[in-house]
Amino acid sequence: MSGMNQVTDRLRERVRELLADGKIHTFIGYERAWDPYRPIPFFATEAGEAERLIIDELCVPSTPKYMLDFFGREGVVGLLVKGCDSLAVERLLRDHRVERESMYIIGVACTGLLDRDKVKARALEEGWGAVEEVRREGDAFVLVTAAGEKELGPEYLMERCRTCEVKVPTVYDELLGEEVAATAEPRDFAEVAEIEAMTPAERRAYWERQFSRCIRCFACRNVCPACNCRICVFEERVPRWLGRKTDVGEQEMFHFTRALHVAGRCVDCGECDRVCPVNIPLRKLNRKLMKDIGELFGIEKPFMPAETEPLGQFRPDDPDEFE
Amino acid sequence: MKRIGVFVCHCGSNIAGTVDIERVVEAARAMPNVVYVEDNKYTCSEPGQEAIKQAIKEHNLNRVVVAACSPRMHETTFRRAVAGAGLNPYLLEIANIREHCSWVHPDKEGGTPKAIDLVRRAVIKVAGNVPLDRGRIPVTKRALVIGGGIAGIQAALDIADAGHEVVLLEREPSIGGRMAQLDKTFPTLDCSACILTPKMVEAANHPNITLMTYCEVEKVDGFIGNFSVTLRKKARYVDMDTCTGCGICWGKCPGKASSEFEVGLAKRTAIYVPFPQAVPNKPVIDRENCFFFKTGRCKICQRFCPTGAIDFEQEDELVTEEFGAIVVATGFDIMDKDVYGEYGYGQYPDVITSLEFERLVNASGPTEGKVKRPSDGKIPQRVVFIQCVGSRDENKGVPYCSRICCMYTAKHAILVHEKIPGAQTYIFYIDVRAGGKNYEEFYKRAQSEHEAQYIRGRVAKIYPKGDSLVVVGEDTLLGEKVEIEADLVVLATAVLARQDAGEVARTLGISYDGYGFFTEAHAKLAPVETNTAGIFLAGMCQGPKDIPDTVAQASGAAAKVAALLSKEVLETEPLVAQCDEVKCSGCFWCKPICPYKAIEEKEIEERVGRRTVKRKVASVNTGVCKGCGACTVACRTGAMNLLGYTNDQLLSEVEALCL
Amino acid sequence: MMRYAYFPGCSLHSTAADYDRSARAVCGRLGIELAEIPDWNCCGASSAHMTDERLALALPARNLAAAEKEGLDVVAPCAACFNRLKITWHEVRHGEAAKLLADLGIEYTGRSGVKSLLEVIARDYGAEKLAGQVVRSLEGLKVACYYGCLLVRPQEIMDFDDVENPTVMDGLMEALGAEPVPWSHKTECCGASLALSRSDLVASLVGRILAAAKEAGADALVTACPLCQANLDMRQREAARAAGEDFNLPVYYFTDLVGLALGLGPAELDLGKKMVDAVGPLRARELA
Amino acid sequence: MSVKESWEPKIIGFCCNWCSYAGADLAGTSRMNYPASIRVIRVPCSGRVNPQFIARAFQLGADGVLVAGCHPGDCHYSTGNYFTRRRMLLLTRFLEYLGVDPDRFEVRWISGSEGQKFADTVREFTERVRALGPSPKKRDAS
Amino acid sequence: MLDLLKNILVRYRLIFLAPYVKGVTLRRGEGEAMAVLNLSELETSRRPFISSLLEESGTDVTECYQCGKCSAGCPLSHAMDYQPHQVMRLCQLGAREKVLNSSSIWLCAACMTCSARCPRDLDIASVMEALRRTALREGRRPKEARVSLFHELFLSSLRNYGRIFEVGLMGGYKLRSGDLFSDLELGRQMFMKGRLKLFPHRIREVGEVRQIFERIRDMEGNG
Repeated sequence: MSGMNQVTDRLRERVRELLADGKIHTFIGYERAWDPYRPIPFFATEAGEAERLIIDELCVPSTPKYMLDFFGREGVVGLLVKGCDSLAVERLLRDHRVERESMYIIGVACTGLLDRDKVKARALEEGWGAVEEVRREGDAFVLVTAAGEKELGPEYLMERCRTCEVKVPTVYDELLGEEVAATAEPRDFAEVAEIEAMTPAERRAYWERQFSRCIRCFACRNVCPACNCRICVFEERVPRWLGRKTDVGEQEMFHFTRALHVAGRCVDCGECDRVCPVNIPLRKLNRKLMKDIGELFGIEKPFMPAETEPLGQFRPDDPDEFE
Repeated sequence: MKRIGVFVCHCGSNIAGTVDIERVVEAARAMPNVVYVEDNKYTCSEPGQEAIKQAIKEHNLNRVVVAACSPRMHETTFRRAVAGAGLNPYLLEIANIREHCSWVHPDKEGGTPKAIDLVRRAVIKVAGNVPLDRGRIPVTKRALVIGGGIAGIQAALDIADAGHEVVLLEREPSIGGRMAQLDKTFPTLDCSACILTPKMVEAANHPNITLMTYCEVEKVDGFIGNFSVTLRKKARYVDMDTCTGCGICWGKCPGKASSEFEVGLAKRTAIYVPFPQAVPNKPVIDRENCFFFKTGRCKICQRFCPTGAIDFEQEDELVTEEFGAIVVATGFDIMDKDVYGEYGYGQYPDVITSLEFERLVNASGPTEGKVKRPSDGKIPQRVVFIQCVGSRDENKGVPYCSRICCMYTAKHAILVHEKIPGAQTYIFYIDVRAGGKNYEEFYKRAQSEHEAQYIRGRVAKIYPKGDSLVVVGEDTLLGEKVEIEADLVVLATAVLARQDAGEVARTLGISYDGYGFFTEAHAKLAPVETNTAGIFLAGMCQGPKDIPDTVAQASGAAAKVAALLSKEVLETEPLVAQCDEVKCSGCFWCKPICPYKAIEEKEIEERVGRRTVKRKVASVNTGVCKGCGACTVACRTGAMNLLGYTNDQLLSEVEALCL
Repeated sequence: MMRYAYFPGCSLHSTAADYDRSARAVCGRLGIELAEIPDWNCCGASSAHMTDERLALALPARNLAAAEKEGLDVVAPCAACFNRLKITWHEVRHGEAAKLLADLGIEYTGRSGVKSLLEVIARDYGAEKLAGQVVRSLEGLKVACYYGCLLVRPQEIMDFDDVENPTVMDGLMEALGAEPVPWSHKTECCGASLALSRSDLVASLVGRILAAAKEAGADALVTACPLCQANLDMRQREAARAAGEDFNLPVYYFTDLVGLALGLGPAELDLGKKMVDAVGPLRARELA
Repeated sequence: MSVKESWEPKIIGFCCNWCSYAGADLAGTSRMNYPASIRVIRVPCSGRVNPQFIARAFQLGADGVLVAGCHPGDCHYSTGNYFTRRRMLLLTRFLEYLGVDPDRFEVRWISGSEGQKFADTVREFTERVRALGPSPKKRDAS
Repeated sequence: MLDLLKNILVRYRLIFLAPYVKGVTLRRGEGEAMAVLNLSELETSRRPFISSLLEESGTDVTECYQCGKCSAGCPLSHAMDYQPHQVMRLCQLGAREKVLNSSSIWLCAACMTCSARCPRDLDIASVMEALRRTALREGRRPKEARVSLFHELFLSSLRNYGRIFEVGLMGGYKLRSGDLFSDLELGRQMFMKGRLKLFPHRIREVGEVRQIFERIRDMEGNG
């Protein structure tokens, strides 16, 4: 396995061309910014800027949702898309929030991203200084840092990447890097089962502990590709879906509502989990619903955007446990 | 500024007996926006209603709550009362403190607080009520009937008699359908043609009916009251106006093909009328078998046609017409006998289907009504009938019962016995289903007077022996295998939905079941409606049924259409879904959930910065929406809302009750 | 060069040795190599099948395992064996048999498939190709092709041919120049499994089939199963007695007629072992 | 005084207009007694019941929530309750997952002729809820 | 017809019944038909019986609607005491005794014609199979002793030699069944034609075959 950085040059070259011949007016990728361990989205608008683009296992944030900001703008936006991102793209397409024609997608085969917090922690601890390059050698990651080459084992892989089944994007105009077979650990729902095993009281206590931390910063909503409404219900005074005061009850209501709004549409990208500043295990909410949808309605890959969402259809012989 | 009046009803002692009215009244006074409260013995009574009108005027109330019996009882009554006082009738809410309270909670202590809660719920809700008006959509006073069989003809006649214009569409060259192929009809044994042809002629001559034969539906747009339908007039190559139907052409035509009407038991010419009593009695040319179209030479018909009606240049023609309602009466198909290997895969000429038999006994049929068997024209002395061939057969056919076979097989047995002296009939059956007026009696006649030998059991095999067929079956009542050496075997093959039922349904936007039969809106309460408002069903296309039932259903559909077309405009139910276009993101997840296809995609323009951009939003066709509210739950944004039951109202009701 | 693991089955080593002969002879001519499964055992036939499900799977499996080691598909001339073997294959591939075999320590994964000799010759080798090899056309010989139960049923497992009116053998016979008559009893059961224990019943079944064949104007019957052949051939006299009409219809194995057409002689095909004279009629037609 | 002593369970019921609400009416016209715990909100179809209404009720301290609609297949709007069924299958599990005691949430198919069933449902449901005690939210509140 | 009755009487060794029984009732054998079938008594055993059949044959007998196509197509139904559809009926009613003691389950030639033609797509043949096995498991004396005897001998021959020694099998069968003289002529002819092999062939690894028998017996032992 070779890392994504392999394709950096090709990527820059292509973006330069695309911008130069005006095929696209903007390209959304990543650049290494003030925190080299946390590359940020970069919007290249001129051929010259292509040089600033990078792609490696530290380029985590999902970018397709930025497409919404280009609503109504003519011309095509270029997009760098990893496997997980491609599902986000499909989500937006199924929800009719973007048009395929308005995107030029450069896909990149990905073998799993690094847990940036873990890496950063280690780097600080051992004083690695800035990181210039990330390579992949076999199962290991090699970081070229100010303090020389550092090797990191697979334990630094992001949790969500371990079970990833879409290492190659499902939608793209051109694909960089050799396709990698999706060798995923089986997608079990261990973390969900854990909670299911608790007593009602324990569960209640558990979630209250989590929700009480919520500061309603809406980061989860903002990053979520399935949260793509033009006007979010949480921005409204009428109807009062949610009370204004910030107590556990309202926080719970907030997360309950969000979970159900994305139920059957969540692509399990795990971004909500990643961006939550108070570390609420939001993915456990979505994955619970995902698990049940799969089991109840016999949907094999509930995280894959489908033609009709599972709650927008039915079978007369659906399970019926209600008397 | 909301000014709510609350009217608490004693309903004699029905409510007052177990609910402390005093306390309810007191509590009501304290509720938000309530400016007036009174209680009456009987609010629904004349004085009671008067009191409401009075109060509205005196205290200029703009919202009313009646705490009384179930809204399913008197909602309309009180709406009328409120309207009577010049208030919009939808500014009323009812608190059901009788059925849901006083009658079920005998103790005042339990009942009274609940009654108060229920009143509060209504008060809070009514505050959110807004004036609603019934939408009005114009009605095109024309009906389209698709299918010119007995169902279509009957429906067309009834609608026409009600004084509305009807277009009767038939894809074959003549109307008449299956019934025209039948000989006699059970249980009266009167001849099918004798009762059908008059109706065919009547339909043709009716001033309100336009016959369009050899036509098919291409496309259907619009909705109830306002359908616009594109029709394909297939090229007949015969000019309908100049042709007199003299018949010379088909007398001369050298082209031959097997006759659809005679189910392949006879030949017809390439230019032909399907059958002698055809309506219209004017021919068409079938391209496949016409020498001219095949070889470029011939044109004999044209040469001999006295009126020069033959026109080889003719082409299909598309016309679009407007209709207010549509009746679908596209009929059925018959299952092929070739499915059954054990019955010879249709290789044995003397194993025929019931429909073929109808033609064999029919006086105008290929044998002039003499029952001669296909192989050698011999008059069969021993005829075996097998029921449920394909019906009730999950292995090779369909699981359902075809409903007509028991009766027509009895009929066939009687006919054989009447036409062939000394002939013996055997009938293999599983159950004889004779549920119908005079049906059981008819069955009995077949058994006793006409000596039909009924054998309960299925046939496992038919094989030839000499010039007869050995039928091997089981007599389950005896528990013994039986064999019959038959001269003719008649298979009652299953009734099937039309092969192209699926396409037709998709074109019309109606639903159909696993077998291809069109589904009615409600099995019991809306048997002739479809889920698409303005489209109705008649006859076999909705499921197997006999002629009496078909005609009854056709008249039922016609009555529905007549009622619809008798209106100048349709008043639509105001409690319908409504889309807030600003909020709507256009994801359209609401669309698949709507059972009435009432949600359409609408393009709107919108300013973004300096530019105006187009985007799609959901829009509810209030003519079609029935107000179930399913779409509102599919809408995360809350852009979809249900008038009268808005998200805001329901949420505040919850709050009111949880206080 | 076509190569198969050959499972003759018990009958072909005793009462139906003639079938074994003609089968081998024909395959030899056509260049179909038959590698007899080493130390094969009886498939259990209807007796195992009727009394013990597990036995009915385990016994055939032992043979299939042997063939799989060789990496060959199995061909069985006997319809009964074919049926048992194919069902075992199916249960391993699509059913739960795999576990049973594992418990019994039989290593068979279902990689090696199962075919009847009729399939191999009529389909794999091909009737057309065969037609090209014919040196002695069987023209004028009217045959009723009898398939019996086990070749075709259960259809979803055997998926061999139409269950009410199979035509593989008919096609093959046409290729040889013979005239297959359309008839009604192609797949009616002859009751072979009761041949010994209830011969009285079997006679009547055989009678019906023979009568139907005669009715259809056949000069002979053709089978692809030693049990059917034995039954129709040996019980013919009894059947005639019961039916009160004389049939004398020779009952051939399809390989016999293929062999003849390929120019093999009655001796090479061991035609002399039939109960109803099988050589005479051929001589009369100058086919032998 | 503490909530506990004076406490009577309060159950919010969502009833579809065509079946369950009619069923409740029938219970009334046939004078069947059942606990006064239930407060019914009338909706056109069980398909109109947004899970957020239910969550809201719990959040505001309802001791139990009942959703009642036509039997699957009998929906007045032909398919509405099929969607409800899917939604509710998911919701029951999700609420339980969030720590709401499953005995506090009920979904029932009650036809217009099943007055007895409505009464029985309320009776049994109330007893189950009573056994659980007041909604935890209420306890927090006091 | 009467002759046929006589034959059957003889075959079933039921002569002693002749005076009492007439026509069809006789076919029920052993006078069972005399007693009225009390359905209420069968209720307890019904469900377990039906589900055990479902378990073993994958076929739900309750789906049968008694059209009789199985019996009509069955090559041997005429010789059975209960016709195939009647066997299904007995199963539906849970009449274990009658059905497990019937001759039908032994006369079934497993030709599968019934299953191929059943309009309810039921696998009647496999129900018959399940019934046979149940009967054997319960150690019942099969009504068609000869048929089961044949199977028994067949399998023991298989067990001994790994293949079938037909002459031995036939001989053994004739001795044990007491049906000595039928087919003698046929046997002679076969011998003349060289269609009989007089000496058995034992396969090399006959041990393996026996092992299969042993192991399976053990399995049956512990379910």
